[in-house]
Amino acid sequence: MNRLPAVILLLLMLTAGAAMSQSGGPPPGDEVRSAALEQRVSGPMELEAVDSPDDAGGAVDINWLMEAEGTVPDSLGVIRTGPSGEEELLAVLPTGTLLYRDTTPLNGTAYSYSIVSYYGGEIAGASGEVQAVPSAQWLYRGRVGMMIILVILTGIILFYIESGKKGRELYIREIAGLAAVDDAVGRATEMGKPVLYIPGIMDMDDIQTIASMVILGRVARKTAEYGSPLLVPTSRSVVMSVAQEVVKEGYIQAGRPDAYNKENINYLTDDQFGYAAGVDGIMVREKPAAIFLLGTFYAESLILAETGRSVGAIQISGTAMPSQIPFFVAACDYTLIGEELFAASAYLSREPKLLGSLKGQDAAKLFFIILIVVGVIAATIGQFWPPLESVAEFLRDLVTVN
Amino acid sequence: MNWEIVGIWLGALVTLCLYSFLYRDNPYYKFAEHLFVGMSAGYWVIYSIFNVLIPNWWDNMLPEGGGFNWIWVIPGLFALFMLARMVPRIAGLSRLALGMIVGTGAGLNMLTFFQSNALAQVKGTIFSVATGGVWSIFSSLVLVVGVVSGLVYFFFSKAHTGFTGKTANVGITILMVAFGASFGYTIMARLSLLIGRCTFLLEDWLPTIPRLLGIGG
Amino acid sequence: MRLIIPLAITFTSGMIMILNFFIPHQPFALLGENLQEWYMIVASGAIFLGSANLLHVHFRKTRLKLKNWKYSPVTIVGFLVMIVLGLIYGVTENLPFDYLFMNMVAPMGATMFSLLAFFVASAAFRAFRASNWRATLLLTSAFLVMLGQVPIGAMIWDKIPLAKVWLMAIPNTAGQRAVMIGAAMGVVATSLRMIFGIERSYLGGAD
Amino acid sequence: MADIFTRMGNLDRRIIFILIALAVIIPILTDLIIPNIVGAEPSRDLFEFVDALPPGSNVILSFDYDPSTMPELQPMAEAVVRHLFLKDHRIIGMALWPQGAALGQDAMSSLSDSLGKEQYLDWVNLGYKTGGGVMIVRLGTSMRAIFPTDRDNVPWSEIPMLQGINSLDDIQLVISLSAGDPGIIAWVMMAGDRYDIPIGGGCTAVSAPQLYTYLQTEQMVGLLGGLKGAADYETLVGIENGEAIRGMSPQSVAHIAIMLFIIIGNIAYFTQKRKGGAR
Repeated sequence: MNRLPAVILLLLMLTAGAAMSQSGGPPPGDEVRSAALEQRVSGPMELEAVDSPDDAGGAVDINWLMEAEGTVPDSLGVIRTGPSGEEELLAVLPTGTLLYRDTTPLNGTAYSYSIVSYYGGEIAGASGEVQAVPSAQWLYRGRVGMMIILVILTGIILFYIESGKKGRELYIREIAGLAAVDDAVGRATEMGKPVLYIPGIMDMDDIQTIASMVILGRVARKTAEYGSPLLVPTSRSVVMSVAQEVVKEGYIQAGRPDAYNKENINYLTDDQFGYAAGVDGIMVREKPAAIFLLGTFYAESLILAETGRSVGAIQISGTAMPSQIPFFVAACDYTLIGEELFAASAYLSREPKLLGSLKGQDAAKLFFIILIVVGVIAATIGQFWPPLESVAEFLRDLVTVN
Repeated sequence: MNWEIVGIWLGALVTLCLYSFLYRDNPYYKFAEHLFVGMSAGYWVIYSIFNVLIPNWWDNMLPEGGGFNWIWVIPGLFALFMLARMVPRIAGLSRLALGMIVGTGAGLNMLTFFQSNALAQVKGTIFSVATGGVWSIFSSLVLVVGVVSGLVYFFFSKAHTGFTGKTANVGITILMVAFGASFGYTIMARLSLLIGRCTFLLEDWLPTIPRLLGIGG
Repeated sequence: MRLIIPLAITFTSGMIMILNFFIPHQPFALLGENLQEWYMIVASGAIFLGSANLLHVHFRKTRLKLKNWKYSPVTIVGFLVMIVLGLIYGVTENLPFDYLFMNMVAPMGATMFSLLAFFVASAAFRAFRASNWRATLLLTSAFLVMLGQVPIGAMIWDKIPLAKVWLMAIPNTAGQRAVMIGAAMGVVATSLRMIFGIERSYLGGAD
Repeated sequence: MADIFTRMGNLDRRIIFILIALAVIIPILTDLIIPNIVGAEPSRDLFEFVDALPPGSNVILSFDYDPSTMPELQPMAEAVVRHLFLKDHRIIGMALWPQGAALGQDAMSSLSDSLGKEQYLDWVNLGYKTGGGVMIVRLGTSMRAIFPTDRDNVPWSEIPMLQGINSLDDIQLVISLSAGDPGIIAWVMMAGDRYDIPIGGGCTAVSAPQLYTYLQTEQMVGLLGGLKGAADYETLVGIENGEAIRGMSPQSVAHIAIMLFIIIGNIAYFTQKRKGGAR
């Protein structure tokens, strides 16, 4: 019988050792240990488990809080009980974790979850059990508002495109930068110098590049008519191959397929500043009389525009990158600001369906203007008369995307 | 051979060659420019192979554990279609790949622009203008009027005359103030790039010259 | 007629991306994920097209002894050196490929980038002249912000930094928002024209 | 006389380039220090708010950045920590960015030694926690539940300065040094708007314009924007040749040079126009 104290001592040492190997930090000192023995270990509480929202199923989100009083446990365990009643330890988490996502359950099956806290290698506390059934959803909740607005605006734009096709007379306002395209190409011809066209530095998946390619087609037709060479250095392989097609087509339409020179449309490098260095070189050596900078531009915008300026070219630029527009405005003769870049194809071609699309865009902007004005009025008056605040809140929710 | 110092010298020489462009085009710039275009083009090819084609395509098609995921033949095939442009007889195949790139890009772009450029900005503009003092109310009004009139400036299908014209004029005014402010603000970031290069030349490269000449240890 | 298949592919992939954004359910989740990765692969694979063009242009220049042909071998050698070293050593840090990138390509990029410090100055000098009222506004707001960025502004009047903050917070935000919302409408309309095949000139002429 | 201006109006841009290069190189070579002057700006607002807090206030300092933005944000961190220590406030450091915790540790421990402050009495580093905004909301109910231990795994209950602190309600100010998301915006929306805790911060020059709107709506008490903001705080705290102040010198000289060019350009423009009008 007198061996009992020794056994207890041995057990204590073992558990302490296990605790030391489990906790990531420095081992707790003796005073901590004895304090812990007296004090209760804080456990997990307020456990919640819900089906992960907005997914294809197969996931459950679990979150909990820790009791503020008591000693901090060494680690936490997530325990799941499946339909068979079998308990599984899903994960051991460091203390302080308050979230866990189980990504292994089957859709439509009920599981119960609980969190246990470990201290000294033993389970020191456990939360209650909560149940959840994972499932797949058909709609992102936070995106419904966006979907509604997008469907409405798509409808409006497609409607105007259709009505444009039916031959309704459509007006388009003057866009200075585009009115100058003819002059710029003409001037290059008079001076016997080439036209340089820079389609930005992004790939064909970028809508600004696509818009730029459409404009390139128009510019190519003009240069073919006037008979000046058209240089198109690109920063992307796909853009190069599209530019070749588009320019060739422009020359065919102008009845000058013989004048098309594939060698003038080439690839430099995917590198942003390598491309800028190469284009700068082309500018100072070929001395183009007209330069088009249309597409997506980042910091290289001003490197290109200032060099173009220094060789005395007429420059027409355009981009939807808000941060680069100021530099184009300062360094170029004409700048297509933001949406004007996308209006260019309609302006240059006067094709009814494209003009119709522009009218649709205008209607969409009017929609947003009304949304803003109503929202601001509602929010302002809502400060003094609460019912209107809920209108503002509704509008904000409508345009919130999660 | 001290590779670190060689590296500093390589960097410094190409830096000086490129800066010589500020004076005028010259053989040094031509050399550095051609080198830059060639090396960076090579870099991006290797980058594409090691960071996209191998992990995202090859490893998916032939996973480590063995086997063959036939579905990943499709993107490989499309990539080949794109390269078919090099052979005039089958160049038309590249349109299939182009269709995929443009379609995916259009779908993605449309959503992201609509979400973060349109809706998020509209949301930020729906607020009460009657908070704070007189100055705060004035500022809020300028913000709302600025956004709305700026949008009116972008109306294409309506002549900019009468009320529309006046509003559009307010819009372009705000835009000009905005562009000026943004220009003036960005100068600092641009200067710090130059300061960075100058520090490299003055503090990393210059001190290596006496060391190479055997002065000062 | 030959455009029908490419246009069908454009429509399908565009719609998959859109539906995937709104519908978390299968098969859209899987399709959307795969498509994004596929399109990255196709776009990356296309880089060989550009490389072939780059080599072709410079070999041709050298062969025909066109203007400045003497520099073309520099491009060719630079390109091949990076390719060969990359294939032999991979992209691991401190090996030759990475060494050349860190000590040559990266400094050249940083140097080109830093040219902007000079160009903002020359552009400001030339463009910021009070020639009409719009230019005057551009000039004034740029000048005020620049003053507010450095100590000299507060030295002249201690409210000048506040003017900078106001210009950046109010007119700048308003202007940026107008441009962004407008541009987004342009993007949406252009994307729709692409997806529905209304705009197809980018595919070139093939009837 | 007018002829000089005409010629100046068409100044060869290479002269501009040379002057800009000199404006940058000379301050670097001579270690020139241009005295910084702080006007009525958001950086002064933040300084004054901290200055006016009663000594012994609990201030959360959130290090929401990583090494890539250190040139702008680390000088801010050092200046702010120094100020908080000098005013005998208690600093509760934490990070919404994984690498921020170590950067904060550097700033706090080095200054703590030189100013005679003690870890766990005057400052503590709770470390990094995931979750961003969601995590901040939970700090509103219980800080201890989120941070059972500090960065070195010392339990909350054994850190003297934390006794008596339960939730955000016991915090007098939050300062977030933020390089992006999550950062200042999360603190403003979750701690500022929900629990009415005063929020101040520091950010990179690039993201400052977006955050300036929070100053207009008084959702923030002050903001340090970019290198200038860092230099301002150094000046206000009295660090005479701080890193940011030194970094600002070439900036100031070059800005002044560019502004002079603009002025010369306009004088030239108007003299030319007058001459043209007389003809």
